[in-house]
Amino acid sequence: MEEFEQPVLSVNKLNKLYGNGCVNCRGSKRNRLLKNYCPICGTVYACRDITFEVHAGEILGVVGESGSGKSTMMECLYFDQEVSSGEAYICSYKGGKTNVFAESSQQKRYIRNHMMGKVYQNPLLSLKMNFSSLGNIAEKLISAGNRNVGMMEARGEELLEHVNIPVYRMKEAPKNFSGGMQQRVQIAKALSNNPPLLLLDEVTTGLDLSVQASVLDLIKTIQRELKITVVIVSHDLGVIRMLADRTIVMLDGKIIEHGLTDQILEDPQHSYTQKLVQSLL
Amino acid sequence: MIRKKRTEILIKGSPEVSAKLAQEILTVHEVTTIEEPNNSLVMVKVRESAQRSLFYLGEVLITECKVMIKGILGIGMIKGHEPVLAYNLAIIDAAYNANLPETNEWANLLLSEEVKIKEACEALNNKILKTKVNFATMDV
Amino acid sequence: MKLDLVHDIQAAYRLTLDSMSRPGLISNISNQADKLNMEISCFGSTLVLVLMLFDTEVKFKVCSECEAETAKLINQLTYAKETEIESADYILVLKDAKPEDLEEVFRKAYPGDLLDPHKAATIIIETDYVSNDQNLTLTGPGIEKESYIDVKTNDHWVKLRAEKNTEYPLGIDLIFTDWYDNILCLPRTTQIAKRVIK
Amino acid sequence: MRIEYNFAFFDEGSKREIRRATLKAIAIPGYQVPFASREMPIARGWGTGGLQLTLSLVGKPDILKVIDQGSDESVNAVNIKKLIAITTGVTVSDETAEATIIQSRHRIPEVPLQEGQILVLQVPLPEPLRYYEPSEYETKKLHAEQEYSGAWLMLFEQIMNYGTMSTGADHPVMVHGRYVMAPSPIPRFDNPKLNYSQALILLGAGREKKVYAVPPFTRVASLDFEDYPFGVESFQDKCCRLCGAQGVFMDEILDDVTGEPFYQCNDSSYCLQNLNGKSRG
Amino acid sequence: MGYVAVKGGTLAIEESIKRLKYERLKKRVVLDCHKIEGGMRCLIDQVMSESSLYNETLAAMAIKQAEGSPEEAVFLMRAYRSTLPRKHYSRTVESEDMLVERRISASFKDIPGGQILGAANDYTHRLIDFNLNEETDEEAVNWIREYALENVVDQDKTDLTNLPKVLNYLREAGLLPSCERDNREPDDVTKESLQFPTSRSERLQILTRGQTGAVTSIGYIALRSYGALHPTVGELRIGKLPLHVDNPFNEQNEDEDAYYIGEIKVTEVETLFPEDIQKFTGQKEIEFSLGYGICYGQNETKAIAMSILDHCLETGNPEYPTHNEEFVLLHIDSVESTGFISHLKLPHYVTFQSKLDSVRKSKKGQVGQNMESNEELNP
Repeated sequence: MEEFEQPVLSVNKLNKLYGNGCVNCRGSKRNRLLKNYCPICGTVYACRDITFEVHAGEILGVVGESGSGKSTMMECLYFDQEVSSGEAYICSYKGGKTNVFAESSQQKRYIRNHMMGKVYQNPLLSLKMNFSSLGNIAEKLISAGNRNVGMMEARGEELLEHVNIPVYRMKEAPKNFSGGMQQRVQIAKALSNNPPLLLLDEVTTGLDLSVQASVLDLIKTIQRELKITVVIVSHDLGVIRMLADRTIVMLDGKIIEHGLTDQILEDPQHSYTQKLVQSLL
Repeated sequence: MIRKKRTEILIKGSPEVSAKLAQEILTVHEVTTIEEPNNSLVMVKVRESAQRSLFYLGEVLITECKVMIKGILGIGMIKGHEPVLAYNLAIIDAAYNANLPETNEWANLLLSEEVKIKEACEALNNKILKTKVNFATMDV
Repeated sequence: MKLDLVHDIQAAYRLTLDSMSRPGLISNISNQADKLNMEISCFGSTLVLVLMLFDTEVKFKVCSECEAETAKLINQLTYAKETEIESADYILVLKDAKPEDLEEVFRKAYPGDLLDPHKAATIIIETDYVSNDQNLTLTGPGIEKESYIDVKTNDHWVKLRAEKNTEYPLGIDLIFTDWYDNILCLPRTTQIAKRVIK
Repeated sequence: MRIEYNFAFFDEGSKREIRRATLKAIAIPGYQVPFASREMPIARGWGTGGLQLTLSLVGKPDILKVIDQGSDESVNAVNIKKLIAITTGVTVSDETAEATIIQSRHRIPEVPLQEGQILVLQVPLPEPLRYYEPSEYETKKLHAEQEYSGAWLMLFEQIMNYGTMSTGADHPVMVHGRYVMAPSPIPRFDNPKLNYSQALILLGAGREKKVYAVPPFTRVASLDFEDYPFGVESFQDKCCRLCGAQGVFMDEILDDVTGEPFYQCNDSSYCLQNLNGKSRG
Repeated sequence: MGYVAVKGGTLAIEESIKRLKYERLKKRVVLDCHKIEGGMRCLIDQVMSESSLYNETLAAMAIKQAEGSPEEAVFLMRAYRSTLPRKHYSRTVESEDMLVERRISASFKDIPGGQILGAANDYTHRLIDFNLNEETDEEAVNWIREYALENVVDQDKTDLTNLPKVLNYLREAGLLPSCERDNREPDDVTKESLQFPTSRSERLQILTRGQTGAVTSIGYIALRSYGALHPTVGELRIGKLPLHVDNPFNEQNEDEDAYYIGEIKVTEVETLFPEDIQKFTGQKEIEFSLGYGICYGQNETKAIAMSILDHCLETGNPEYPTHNEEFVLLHIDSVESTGFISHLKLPHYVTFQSKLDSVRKSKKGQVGQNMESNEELNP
């Protein structure tokens, strides 16, 4: 394979389990379990052999019901959680030749700060509620090595304006903001250092429909402008349809279907996906 | 007599007993002091009853002394600052460790001291038991 | 004269502290080591370090032909407990240890973790002779520009150390002793380069 | 009962523990090594961390200097000096150049430190990230992962709010490019003296049970921004009313009679030395 | 003739210490340490407990020197403790071996062995006894003699060294989860500084050496508002525990070969907390969980409050500060809290001058212009 064709992110057999497993479910037997837990020992297999690639400039959608393991997968990718086993390679880190899951917490933090951005469903997880909104953007820029106040201030204002935060409120702390505003600050923060890889986890869940639409528009515009690579997780196929080039469908911790979004919408193979698509119509 | 029992009798009993026994040894044998009576700490390890695990309650000041008789070591250890008692206890301990003939004669003396300790203890217990709330009488 | 456990140890500690904070600075602790009136199988300087640093809280490992008796003596003197290389706070590699032993020590010694890098092992290595001959060039904290050392041993400690100390702040710290009771310290921050002779 | 005190107060076991911690602190510059921290005959918060370090260092040939807020004769300095002198019998001195151990609270002396000297700084709050993150466990993790955006964020917020970095004393520094460290509440004026110091600098926090170190010739940089460089307190155009010195840290004192402020060297021994130099010259 | 350094500080300190001595002696009487030891039992117990060092004589001397201030006395004891080597650990003390002097249960009226009031303030009316003003040593001697001679009618045969525990009764009845002995070696906060999350042994050790007032207050907070607990004292015991130290030269550590070194008085409390337990079936059951408190000497409120906090920290509900181990454990030590509070008396001239400079700069608003350049040297 040629160097330039290397995927931005490639994930190989990511597993995340809670519990120690038993004779019934250990090793590859996990894939024979009907559901994502072992009825004998109670071990939960939140992610089972998740394998996929994301290429430059692409938006990959991950859809599935709650409990399907998609958010756990995102947490593993952002190093919020330790994987139980598996590998991931990021092309901008050590030439994409090093399994980032095996790196030290110090290195993981570096990768996260310099090469990733993440928007959570719950803004509390990424925003410092007592610092100003501008400061929150600056924090992400600082973590990626920026040391210029003027530049950070300008960049922060630009981004916050982009997500419709009025200038006079930029020095206010997000704790005073509404949910939708907090979410927009969070998006601005995640985008601030033009991360090669952006992870979006249920970013519109819990927002008003009109706000949802504007947030999705925003993501789409920014993605086109900056050509960043995005993995977006949602239980809402509508969101995925609007944004994703390719889509993964997850159920019980496993990938059950994987293909171009249009293809999946038009010709779903798995019965679960079929149900999902039908509900969209 | 085993160490646990004899040290308890010597410490709870009258200090005259340990002084007398130590003196007996000192008049006959050569006693070398290895470690002068000195203060140090003992950390108290207790078992709590909620989860039956162990933890450290705190420290207790003790006096410790080491002596040697005929090349055999004896230790005196006692709570508090008690240099004389620690020294006497160390001599008695060394005497037992070295199996000196004198120790064979001591059992009776120690046992009678134990009786005295028990009597004193019972008198105290009776006083305490008088503070017991007697629900039975209320039923009558 | 007998080693004074308060004042001689204090003096030796200050010299060790000097050497640790100025890598390449060789300190001599023979004044203290000579006062040891004991039959021992290690250098006097090594034993002075042991008396300076070991107590009931410390776990150690000895690599030597006479490992058992040395370990027992150290335990009796300091109440420190012997353990495996992986869990030792201090590892003593005595003069008679084989190069393979040192290799094993470097491979297995605990380099600390990111939360507690201070829990990393310190390795005390006995050598024939340490000097400031210009064989190796040192740079890093504690060194103004460069300092130079030479350590007479028959192993590849420089390579082994470099392999171990790849991700700062993790890493092991070294103290070398020699026949003349010199000590030389190399904390994990010190960079070592082989001096190229022009 | 009557019992004699030990040389340097501690029993040898206590010294040994501090010595082990100190050697590790030197091996990892700027990293806060936890230690047991014994109770001292002076109160926690009154310099017990520094005192414990000094007692673990001091030997008969040492010459000791103790200063508090720049003054050898401050009551607290006198008190600590007295305790060390009583339990060791070492010589005490006011003269910076002849001291082998200098214990100080909130100042680095004006006379440059030399090889062969050890500066011991008393630290009340060793955690530079405490304001940003209250939990000890969390700050430990931030240090582990070299995640210091919070430290710069605090400064960024100050600039946003006040137009300048508003740190007084205890302006955080980066040591050997790895650990962000609280330099103890020395004025910003003294921060540059930490960089490439000739002398070994040890810092002790008794109540918080940490020791840390800046070895000689170690890079220590005050945190700042490209467009908001670190600046020391300015005493431009001011000179000491007693000795006429300039370019040193000064106390601002109100004249009892006129009510006008005047300036005087904060480092009393330096001032005295100047005065004596003049009267001889 | 050169200038001479001012020695103002040294002189002022000497005079200040004299002044302190004057305050202690100004009524021209001195307290006899034996009298303190005799008559200030509760203060001595409190000081020993908070200083984590058991010795009545030393505590009495500390109290005299501190003119009765417990925080100052604890401080003296703790500092003194730093000078002593710890040579031994006791064999594990099992509280079943207590020689009980007082024992009550709030859970059961008729516990086996009975409710024994012992010496307690609970039923004294808190009326100041003006007779104490004239009490003499002679009266004391007489009273003791008479008390000893008082007839002991209808002798109770209860064995005070072997009283059954209320807890064991509940365990046998299946109302408490049974548990095995956990013989893991405890951690010691005096040897290694505390790291979070803490172990149970570290928590108990810090609680038992906590300042009485602080432990009580935080315990009260947990009871009244932040945690809304409704505990019942299962059993409160005061009595003496025997201490044994293993023969250091016998590696087998045989019980019979140990040295008896004396006994210590402690207060021990087990508190019961009713709790909902969700069963696998989804059904809820109420079960009791436990809190444990123990401290040197007789100090019942502290021991009970400790048992409440033990339970809180075991539960660790993030909603309540009283359940947060950093919040509780880092703030209840007498020496640490009084030290840091009192350090505010120290001069802060330099820090204040430095802050003054920042304030002036922010007022000027001449950002980035009026600053001196970064003077750090480059290597």
